[in-house]
Amino acid sequence: MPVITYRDALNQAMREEMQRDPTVFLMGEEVGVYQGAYKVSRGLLEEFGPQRVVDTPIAELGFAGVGVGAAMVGMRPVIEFMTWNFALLAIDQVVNSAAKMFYMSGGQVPVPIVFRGPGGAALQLAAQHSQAFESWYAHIPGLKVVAPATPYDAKGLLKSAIRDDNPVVFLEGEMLYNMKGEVPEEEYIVPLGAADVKRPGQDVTLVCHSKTVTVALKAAERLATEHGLEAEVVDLRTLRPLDIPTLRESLHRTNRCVVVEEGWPFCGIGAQVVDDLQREAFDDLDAPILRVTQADVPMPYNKHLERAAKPTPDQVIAAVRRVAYLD
Amino acid sequence: MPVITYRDALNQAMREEMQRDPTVFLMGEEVGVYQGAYKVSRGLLEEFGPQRVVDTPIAELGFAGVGVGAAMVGMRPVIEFMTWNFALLAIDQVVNSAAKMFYMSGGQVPVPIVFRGPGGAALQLAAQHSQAFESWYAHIPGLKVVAPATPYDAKGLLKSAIRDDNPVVFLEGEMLYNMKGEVPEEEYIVPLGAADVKRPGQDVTLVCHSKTVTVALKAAERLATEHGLEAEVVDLRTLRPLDIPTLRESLHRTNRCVVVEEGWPFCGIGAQVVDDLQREAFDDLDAPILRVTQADVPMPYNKHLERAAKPTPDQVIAAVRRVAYLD
Amino acid sequence: MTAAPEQDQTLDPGQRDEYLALLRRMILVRRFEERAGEAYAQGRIGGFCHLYIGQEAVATGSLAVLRADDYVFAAYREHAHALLRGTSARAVMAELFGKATGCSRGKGGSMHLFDAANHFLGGHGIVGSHIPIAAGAGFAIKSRGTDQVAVCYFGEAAVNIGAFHETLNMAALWELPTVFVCENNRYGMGTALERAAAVYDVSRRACSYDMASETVDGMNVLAVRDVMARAVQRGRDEKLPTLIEARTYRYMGHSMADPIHGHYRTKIELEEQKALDPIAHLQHAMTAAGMLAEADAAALHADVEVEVEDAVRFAEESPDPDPAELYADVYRS
Amino acid sequence: MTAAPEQDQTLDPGQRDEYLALLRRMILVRRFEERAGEAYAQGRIGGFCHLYIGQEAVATGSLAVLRADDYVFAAYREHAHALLRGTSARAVMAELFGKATGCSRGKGGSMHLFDAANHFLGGHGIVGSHIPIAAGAGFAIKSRGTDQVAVCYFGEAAVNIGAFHETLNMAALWELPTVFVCENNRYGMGTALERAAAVYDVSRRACSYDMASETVDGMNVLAVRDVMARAVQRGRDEKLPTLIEARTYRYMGHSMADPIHGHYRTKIELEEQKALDPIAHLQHAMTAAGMLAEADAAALHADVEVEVEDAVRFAEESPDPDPAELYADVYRS
Ligand SMILES: Cc1ncc(C[n+]2csc(CCOP(=O)(O)OP(=O)(O)O)c2C)c(N)n1
Ligand SMILES: Cc1ncc(C[n+]2csc(CCOP(=O)(O)OP(=O)(O)O)c2C)c(N)n1
Ligand SMILES: [Mg+2]
Ligand SMILES: [Mg+2]
Repeated sequence: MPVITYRDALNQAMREEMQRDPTVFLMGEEVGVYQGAYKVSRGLLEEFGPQRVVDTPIAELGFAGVGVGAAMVGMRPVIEFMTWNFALLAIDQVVNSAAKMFYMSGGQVPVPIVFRGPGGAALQLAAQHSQAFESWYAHIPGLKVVAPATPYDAKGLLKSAIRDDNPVVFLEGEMLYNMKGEVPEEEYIVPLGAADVKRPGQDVTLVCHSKTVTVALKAAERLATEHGLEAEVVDLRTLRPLDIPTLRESLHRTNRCVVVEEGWPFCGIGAQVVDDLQREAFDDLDAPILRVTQADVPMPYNKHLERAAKPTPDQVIAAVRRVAYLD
Repeated sequence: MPVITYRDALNQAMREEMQRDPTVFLMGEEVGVYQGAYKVSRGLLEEFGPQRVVDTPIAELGFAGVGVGAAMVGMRPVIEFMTWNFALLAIDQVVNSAAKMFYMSGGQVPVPIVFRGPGGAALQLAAQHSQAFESWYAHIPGLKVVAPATPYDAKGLLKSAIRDDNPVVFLEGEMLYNMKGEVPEEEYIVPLGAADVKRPGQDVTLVCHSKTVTVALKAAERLATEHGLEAEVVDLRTLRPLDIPTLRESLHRTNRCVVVEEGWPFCGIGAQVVDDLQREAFDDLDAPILRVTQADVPMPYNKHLERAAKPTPDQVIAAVRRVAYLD
Repeated sequence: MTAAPEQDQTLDPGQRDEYLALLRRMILVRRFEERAGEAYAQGRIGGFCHLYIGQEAVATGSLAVLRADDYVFAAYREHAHALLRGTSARAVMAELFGKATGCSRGKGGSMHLFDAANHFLGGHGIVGSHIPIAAGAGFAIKSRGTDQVAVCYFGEAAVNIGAFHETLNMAALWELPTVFVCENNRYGMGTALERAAAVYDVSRRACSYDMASETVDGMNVLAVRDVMARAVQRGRDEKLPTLIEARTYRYMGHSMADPIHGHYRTKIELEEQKALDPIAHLQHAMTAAGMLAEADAAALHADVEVEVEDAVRFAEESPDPDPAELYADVYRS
Repeated sequence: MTAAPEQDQTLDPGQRDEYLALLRRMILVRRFEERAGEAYAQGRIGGFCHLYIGQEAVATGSLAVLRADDYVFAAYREHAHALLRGTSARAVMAELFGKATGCSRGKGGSMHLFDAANHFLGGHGIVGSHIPIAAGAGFAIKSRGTDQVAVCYFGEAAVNIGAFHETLNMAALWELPTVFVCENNRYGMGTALERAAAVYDVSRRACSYDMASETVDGMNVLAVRDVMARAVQRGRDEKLPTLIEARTYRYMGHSMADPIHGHYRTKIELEEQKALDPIAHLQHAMTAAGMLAEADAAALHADVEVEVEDAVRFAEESPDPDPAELYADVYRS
């Protein structure tokens, strides 16, 4: 099976969907002539031309709204935010327009649109450029929220997102763009709403998504070799709708859980996972569910401070040892 | 003690702080000539003049930014959003500028600003005008988040917010503006960060804030008279920082908890309360913590559907009976 | 700063039927809004309800020149636009009543009227938010290469918000067949335009985008129609956008919850503007030109009365949405 | 569409010291940036790093006319503005290195330089976000009744975003003593202004706000200084805002991570613009006018070299912030 990067997997997904469906187009800053700020759209302008690969002015609110309007009349826009930090300027269109239109029109006007781009911290980009907004979007009924961790999932989920009739917030990891993985040549999709067990185990459930899947997998390796604990790593993949059955099933076997996420702790994705699991699996829990998150601070620039702010395998291991009552 | 409305309590807080400190000013849509869309600023233009009670164009992003800039050079702006729904347009300034400036300037540039206005659903205002964004703002380090439930708290907390050196998101309840309550004539403040037990009880802890305090209190009355259960009603008042000690202390006595909030369930305030309490008070919990929230849908216009979407005393009672294993 | 009252156009006898149609439509809108106001006062309509009384010439004149396949977007003061686009008075009134038979099935209400079959796409409550959305329809039209246009109605207060600026730049840059119709009724809630904008002339804002623009007497339905015809042609033929500023006036408060005059405008100003009533204006002109007999006028009003009363009855008698509707339409599956 | 190269101003012998100071400052900025670029390539500076090489005349000429009590706001390409405002090369370089001795104590980095004592208030990374913020400082100045001005620097790509529009309207409406300096270097990352804006002339955008505006050759430090002097005077005396468009060019890629030329601009264009180098321009003019001996010029460069090398050494040798700093400064107590 070919091994390609997460970036190229996303590129393939867009290319294939644009070939398949003439109503799909890509719009955003630098997606065309510049080949994408992170080169995710490389070659698409050349293949599909400027009416389908559209460079915009710096006007996040405006071009997100243009996407919503195009979707309302039957197109399938893919709106790229250069990063999700800038999407704060457009969030009114995502929340007040895209997420609500189908409902408030009484089911008349679907908005099949994908908002995508990199989220979370990269390296030393400091406070305004290092934010993970997963829990914000997942809070909103009417949106679907996806955050893939591997090239395979990135491609399959983006294809599903583009075909979905609802607005989908598609959060990519800037630090994942160079990650390599196997991606089949044949067409495939990964359905929205299904978590994936990335590593089986029976001692503790590690819940994670996007960049923290790697963190959890690294922790799981060391837990196995250094601590004699087999962690099951569940990659949520889709944050809304959340795949509770898969989590419950895992917890039923492990009775212990740690949630790892890149965002801030307060009202983060992990808080919701905890809420769901303590309610749905109260009697399965042998210990409180612990969480590993970004430090509850704006991201600092200095690289040592930044490293200390991000979730690490060490922190995951420490949390696992606590829920296993080893410390 | 005088009995006044929540609206007038807020008005008094602003008037007193503007009298006390010449750097305080109020800015927003219709705050001056029109006396406030909800009349919270009634009379202030006449008393303080147009340089301190400033009517703005419809430009939420712009005037929020003007407030941030004025705060950076030593003023204490109070920025009124006509409703928090419209603040989505300004959220970049709240999150990327106000919340981060002190940190990213290495502690040089504080931003003493209050963003205030009504949030949550009123009556039949439908999807775009009926949203409670508490958990979004509370997610952000650098912000403080306040949501008072009574005239007394509204006045005391707003005065604290205006004197605070940090950006404060102050969420008022549109449906609370006409609520009456005792407010002393003497100067007082209510500190940020302290929850308040609005009703003592030993059988179950009801956690709530803003409009749902009334819901919880009504439920508590009926629980006492109809079900023989004494509920303790804890009003969070400040959502960030959250007063965990008060909650723990209550749960330690009641061993059961229901969280009631106006917002959507996914990653709501209640999810964070659950996360904190199951971690900090795991052994005190005799049952899972349940939550009562708005239905997980955009708010419909029809009044019966709307009523069904909002948290009610009936739902709280049902949840309490479940955590008490009565049903 | 008042709407420049234009010279009465001399009426063309050959267009009598069209005049009559325009007159009837304006009367329908007026009467519909009056009855909506009554129903609101009786508590049968809830939430915010923004009436269009006084501004009828703008939507009536401009929508008259559109085709069925064009797309129309409006803000929250949009009962008229829905009606004039072809949604029945029944379906609009039922929506205001929150009924299952409403054009948004009772879920949208006054601010969120939708009628996809008529290409009437809202009903938007966040000021300015539908301006880029309309340009998005223009973008889709251009992509498909058809000769439709997208039309966006908004108030003058929306001109100061970022979305207006971002959109007009893109629409001009990309040459999108979109007509931006600013209904300048002089106030955004209680704020006069001159207290919110450094430049009073909305149409002058087109200078920042090299966009065609025109100012028109929004109390004169024929003038509006003619300006709109040019803008639509520019969209269809040249694929270019236009900014139209229609100077008009609202006779009611901002919404049913707001005072008609008071702190922000005087009763005298209101009365002056009422003298320019767009309906009376056309009716008198037609009468003067011998195109409308007294009896015809009376019949017109009576006819509209029947239509509106029927709509109210229909709305009253219609059922509320099924309770299960609460959870329907959040996602399309 | 190139920066209109203006006639060389005839130099005034009485201003030699001032010319010399301007020249030295531009050389300092240039050399500082070159060294920052090297340090970035060596991995000693991280994150995004946007160099100012080519644009020196704009910040140098305009900041020269400010007073210490004026307020200055810039975007993320702001090393020069901090330096010219009086922050030491040491404190700026140490910030780029993320050190505790940096002007933002290592927490801001290249994009978030702050020096409150110098009234240099960032260092903002969201395009356009500091435009209303600067107007807020203007608002505060007006409230207090002092004769300061607030100055905001931003790129030409920021002109298309909503915040620019909302702010310019308010600044003009409220008459805020604010100078908006658009550094038109023709590209926002890889997008040429003419591919992003319906109107190329940034200064023409002032038409929508009835604001004073001027276009100036941003490669000519004296021209910039003179235009800025007028704008500042307008702010101080008349309490009115100004929009200045300085036509300039960046010689490097958008950030250190981006190519210098390629898909979006040609090498030829770059070379043409390098012929207009603002530093060479002034230096040659002074030499030609007999105001600068060869030896003086060499001494100037050597002097700057010492200052910049000292800054690099200082930055290298400075300590990282204490680990406890991670949790400091989230809230002020
Ligand atoms: C972004 C936003 N800010 C504020 C409001 C509240 N609001 C609703 S209508 C309105 C006035 C709009 O005036 P205008 O655009 O002139 O339209 P008109 O009501 O006169 O038709 C305001 C401030 C809103 N809905 N959206
Ligand atoms: C709102 C927002 N959108 C996108 C970006 C990403 N971005 C950073 S700089 C830049 C180009 C800005 O160009 P210009 O304003 O001309 O300034 P210059 O870099 O040329 O100095 C872009 C798109 C951002 N930082 N903020
Ligand atoms: Mg208006
Ligand atoms: Mg530029």
